[in-house]
Amino acid sequence: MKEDFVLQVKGVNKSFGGVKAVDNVSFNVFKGDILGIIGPNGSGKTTLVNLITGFVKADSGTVFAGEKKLTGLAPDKIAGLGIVRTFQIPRPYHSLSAIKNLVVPLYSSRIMRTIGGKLGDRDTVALDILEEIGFERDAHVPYKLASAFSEGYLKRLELARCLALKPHVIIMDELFSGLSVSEIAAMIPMVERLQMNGITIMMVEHRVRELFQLANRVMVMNFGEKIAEDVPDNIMKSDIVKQAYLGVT
Amino acid sequence: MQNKSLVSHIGTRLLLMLIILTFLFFLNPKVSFAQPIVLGVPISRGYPDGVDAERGITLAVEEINAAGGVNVAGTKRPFKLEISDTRDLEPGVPVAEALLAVERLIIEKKANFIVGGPIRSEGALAAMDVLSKHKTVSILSAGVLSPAYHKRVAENYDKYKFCFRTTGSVIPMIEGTLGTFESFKAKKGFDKAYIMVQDVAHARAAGNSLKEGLEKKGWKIIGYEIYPTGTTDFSVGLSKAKEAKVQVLIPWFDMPEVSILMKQWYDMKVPALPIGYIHALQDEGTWKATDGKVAYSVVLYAKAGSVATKAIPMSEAFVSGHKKKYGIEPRSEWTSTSYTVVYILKDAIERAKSLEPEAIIPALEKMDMMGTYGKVKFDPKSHQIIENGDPKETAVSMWAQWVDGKRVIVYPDKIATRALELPPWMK
Amino acid sequence: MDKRKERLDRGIKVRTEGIYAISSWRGIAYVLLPTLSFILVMLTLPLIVPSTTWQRIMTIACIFALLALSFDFLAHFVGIVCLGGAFFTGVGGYISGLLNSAFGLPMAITIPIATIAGGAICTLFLIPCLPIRGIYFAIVSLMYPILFHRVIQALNIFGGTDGLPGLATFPNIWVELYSIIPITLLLTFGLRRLVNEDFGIVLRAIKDNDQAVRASNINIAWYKTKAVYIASAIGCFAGACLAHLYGWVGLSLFALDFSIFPIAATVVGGGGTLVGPIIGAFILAPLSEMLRAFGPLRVVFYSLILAGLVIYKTEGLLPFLQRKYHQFERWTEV
Amino acid sequence: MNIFIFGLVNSVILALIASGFALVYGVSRLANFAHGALYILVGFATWLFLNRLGINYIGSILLSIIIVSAIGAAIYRLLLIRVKGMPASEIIASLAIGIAIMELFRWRGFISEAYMLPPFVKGSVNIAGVFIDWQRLIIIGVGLGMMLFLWLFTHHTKVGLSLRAIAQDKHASIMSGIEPDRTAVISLAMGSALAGIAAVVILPLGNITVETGYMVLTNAIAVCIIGGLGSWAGVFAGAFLLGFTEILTAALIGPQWQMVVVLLFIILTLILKPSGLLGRQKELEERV
Repeated sequence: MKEDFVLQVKGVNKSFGGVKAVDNVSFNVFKGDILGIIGPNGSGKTTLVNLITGFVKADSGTVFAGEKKLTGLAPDKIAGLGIVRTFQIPRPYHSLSAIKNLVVPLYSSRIMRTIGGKLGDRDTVALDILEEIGFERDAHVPYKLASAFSEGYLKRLELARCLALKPHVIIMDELFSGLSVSEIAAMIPMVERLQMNGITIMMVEHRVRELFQLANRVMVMNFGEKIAEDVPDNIMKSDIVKQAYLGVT
Repeated sequence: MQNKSLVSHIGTRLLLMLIILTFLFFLNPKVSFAQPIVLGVPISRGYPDGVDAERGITLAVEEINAAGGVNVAGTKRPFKLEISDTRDLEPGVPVAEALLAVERLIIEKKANFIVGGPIRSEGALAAMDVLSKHKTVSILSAGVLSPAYHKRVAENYDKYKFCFRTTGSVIPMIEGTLGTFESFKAKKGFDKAYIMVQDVAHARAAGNSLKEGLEKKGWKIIGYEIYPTGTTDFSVGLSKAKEAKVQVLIPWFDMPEVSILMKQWYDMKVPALPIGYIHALQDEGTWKATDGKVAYSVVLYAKAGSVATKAIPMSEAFVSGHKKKYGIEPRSEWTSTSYTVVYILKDAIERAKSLEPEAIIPALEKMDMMGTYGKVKFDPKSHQIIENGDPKETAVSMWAQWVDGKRVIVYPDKIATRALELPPWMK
Repeated sequence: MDKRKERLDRGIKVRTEGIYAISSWRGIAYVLLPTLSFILVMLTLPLIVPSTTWQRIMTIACIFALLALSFDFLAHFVGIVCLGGAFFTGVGGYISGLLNSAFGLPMAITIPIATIAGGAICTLFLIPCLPIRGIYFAIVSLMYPILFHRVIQALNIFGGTDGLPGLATFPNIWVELYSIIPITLLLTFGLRRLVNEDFGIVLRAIKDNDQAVRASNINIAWYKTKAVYIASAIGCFAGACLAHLYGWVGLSLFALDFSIFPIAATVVGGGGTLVGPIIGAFILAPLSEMLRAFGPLRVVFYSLILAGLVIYKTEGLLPFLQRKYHQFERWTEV
Repeated sequence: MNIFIFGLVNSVILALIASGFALVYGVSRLANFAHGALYILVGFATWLFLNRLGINYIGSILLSIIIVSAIGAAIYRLLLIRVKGMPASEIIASLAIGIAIMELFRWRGFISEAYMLPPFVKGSVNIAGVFIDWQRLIIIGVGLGMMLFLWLFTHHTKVGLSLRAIAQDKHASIMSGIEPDRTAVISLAMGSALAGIAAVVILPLGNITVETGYMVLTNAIAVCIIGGLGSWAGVFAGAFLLGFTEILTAALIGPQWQMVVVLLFIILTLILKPSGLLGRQKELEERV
């Protein structure tokens, strides 16, 4: 196994009012991986994402990105390191058009720094990213207000917002939920293409079938604890996972 | 069928109302007969002080007009009142509002003189610049006890020579008060006092100089409390005063909540006589409103006149006239001062034989006439009324005690109608 | 027969959208007409009002309009409901007044200093409150002016309750009007431009979803601070102008009216439009003057009219006018 | 002892004043800025019934409380319902209605010291060396009684339970057949009645002025903010903290600093704990 992991989570804990949402979870994410995280509702997956990206402060434990300690950093600083996330329920900037939605990440210091502040027209760059993610360039679509989009487009917009930040790690919080089968089918190649471009991906997902198709490794959580981590094939066979998911003993 | 929704119906009506209001405003008929002299009165009509001043001025104007008006160089001209609401006593309203009212009275209503207010010191001080800009003579007759007013006139006479004031200022008021206390000390042997003042500039200044002055004269000041405007509980201070066996309470307030102080004082039977400037307790209705708990308190009136006294003939005419018109005795001193101010103007105009400031200002500076509160004379340098002496020579203030539901004058001795009394629990 | 109202875009609106606006003179006129007529009316208003008092009322309306503008900007483009109008006018007015009375600096210097420094002071005080949301922020910003008022009163500094009278004033009404009105217009259209620039886009994004902005490597606290600075500088400018209007500074610069009026003007004119609050202020301020003749009843009428406008014209005047301009309505049978 | 007793009285007064405002906000998320106006409305109405129509004291109190709760309900049903859900419009509309009511009284000349209600029991008693009038003791009694009543009402009656349900989870309660508009009307009626009860027990301490209305409104908001909007325990905690802070400042530092300390206290509370002492703000978790 390669030792160059981009994310290293060491024994993080978080409880909300006495309930352990995340209980002593440790794992590593390797460069170029697609790590899937599954688990029943309320098993602490989203909290884990929030802990890594700094939206929730951990009670104890640390998260490292390479040599850099992420724990204690503000969300915007973590995003500035190239570790970006999508939100489970996409809430775009609904008073702005799709294209202006992307101007926001393009205005971030990470992008201004890497491109030296001279981005040319941000709208053009935004249009490129939108096209890449499946918005019809020549149609009116990119100019429509974000509030007018369907769920499928919103998820894509959410992904586009991440891509605009030129990330090297994307953490996807239930990207496929709420989408139709055909919409998911259209999204899968996009995720694969991201991986090919060298972006490390962490996917929190309920759609186990699609996830197993994509992921190199899968981690299973239940009641805030990590109960298994392995390649997809082994996970599918594992009893402990069946028990957690289906209640089969 | 073009039926409109209720919403747009009401919207149209609202618009109509606005238009009508606008028209009402712009089309105010300009009637001109016998060229009246316009008195602009910027006051806070929603407050007792403003109402008091309005009553005094209205009464005097009606009396003068009924008698034929003012003799301006041979022609008899009536007074015309233009009263404008300044809301300057309302805490949440900017003073710019009052200044706008003053300016509008001068420009649109063509007021020849401004009398009455603005009542709040802050507003009156700011209005001085407006008055000097428009060269309009003004005589303040309600509120504004800040010494800053006449200080500004004295410092910059040419600019502010248009501003006169009859309400008084804290400094002579304090001198008068010290005299009063000395007299009470001599009569009753009091020497321990407790000062309670409202948190406004004039009251605080009064409190400080009273404290200094009384201590110099051998009084012991046991406590000194400053209460924010609108306080409704005075029990802490009162108990302190009671424990320290104070003989005189010196309240200095102009807010209505002060009646609570009197009620608490009565209920706690604090063995100290309240003597001070308690503006809200001047009103005749106070007795009933406090269930008689205001009894024995001695209240300062910045100017005499609201209670009739034989020593000043005009006060008797004024009190009976007021009673006839409004059914009650005059409430605060501002009714008395505002009543007199119209007569002052009449006198000045008749002597100046003109309405021009150049003629009126010297006439006012040489003023020498009996008002409801003694002789009216202005200091020619500061345009401040001269007070604290013989009522036959200067203006005087008045100390009235509440006895059996009536106000009786207990000091100064020259106009007093009865001797000071003590509550039963102090004997 | 049931009927319903149908709203349709005017043909010319559809034809002049986007690039097509410059394809015909008529199209250009249609697009520019509202803006140009607004500017024209604002500039000629001082000439057509009946007297100098009414000109003065125009200036005061302008000052209130600036406060409303700053409120609308923060509330509808950054998502901060700030009732600090009184705080801004107070700080701006006192800085300008103190500089003028203590050092004798002329107005042309004190007003800019008050704008820049006052904005900074207000922002410094508001920074700790920035994480607070919604109505709570509103209430803190409402508390500051009362606090300053009380502190000045209790310490008896800066002239105490008497205030500082006798400051420099504008040389005449025309200078006053034609410096304040153009600046108001400039700020209005400047802000309208700003909220469509990339910087403004970020602010609007913060309003829509601050968490997503944080996830996009943008420090929202810093952007909010900048926005608050812009708004408070505008407010302080208004306060400084007010101080020199009558040459006087006093505690009533912290009066509650300066905080409440902007919301009223915004609600009446239409929030989120920037021009709407200006129109609202130019309706409400003269209205209050017209009703003065009613004495104490004036406040009653004023509040009732205000309540009526708010309740029955919920969307605000500008959106209503915009709708009427761009669309026509007709009854159709269902 | 002095400080304790008057602090207690002051706190109970604040709690009484704030409870109506808190009830309305808690149930219908409507900041009723006409609260102060309803408060003085009861004061003046009682005075009018008592002195002009010659109805006896208890009768006039009951009558005016009934009238004011009807007015409160009507304000919501006829006017505020149109702007429900738009906080800025709600605040401006209710404030404007409130000001209209208050200034109407000012216009009708209700501005002298003559307007005051007689205390229920005259005289005062000596408790541990402190003279305290009966009225203040009655206030403490009524305040505690009202807390108890409200608790019983909201926990053990059908209407009370539906009010609480709406306050906790609007959507779930709509689905279980509770109508939000009807409960909002009830809450406004009750909130106004609470303001009325507060008015009739507190007003005999002083006189009825129009300014009282403004003061009551600001005090009610201050208490609710400190305690946390929409939390019952918070209202009482806030009232007691604020009440004792006021009295302590007056006694130890000086009355002119009272307001300054109270304001600083409110601002600090909000900066340190934005949702108030006992208010619940949605965890970030739920919003992400």
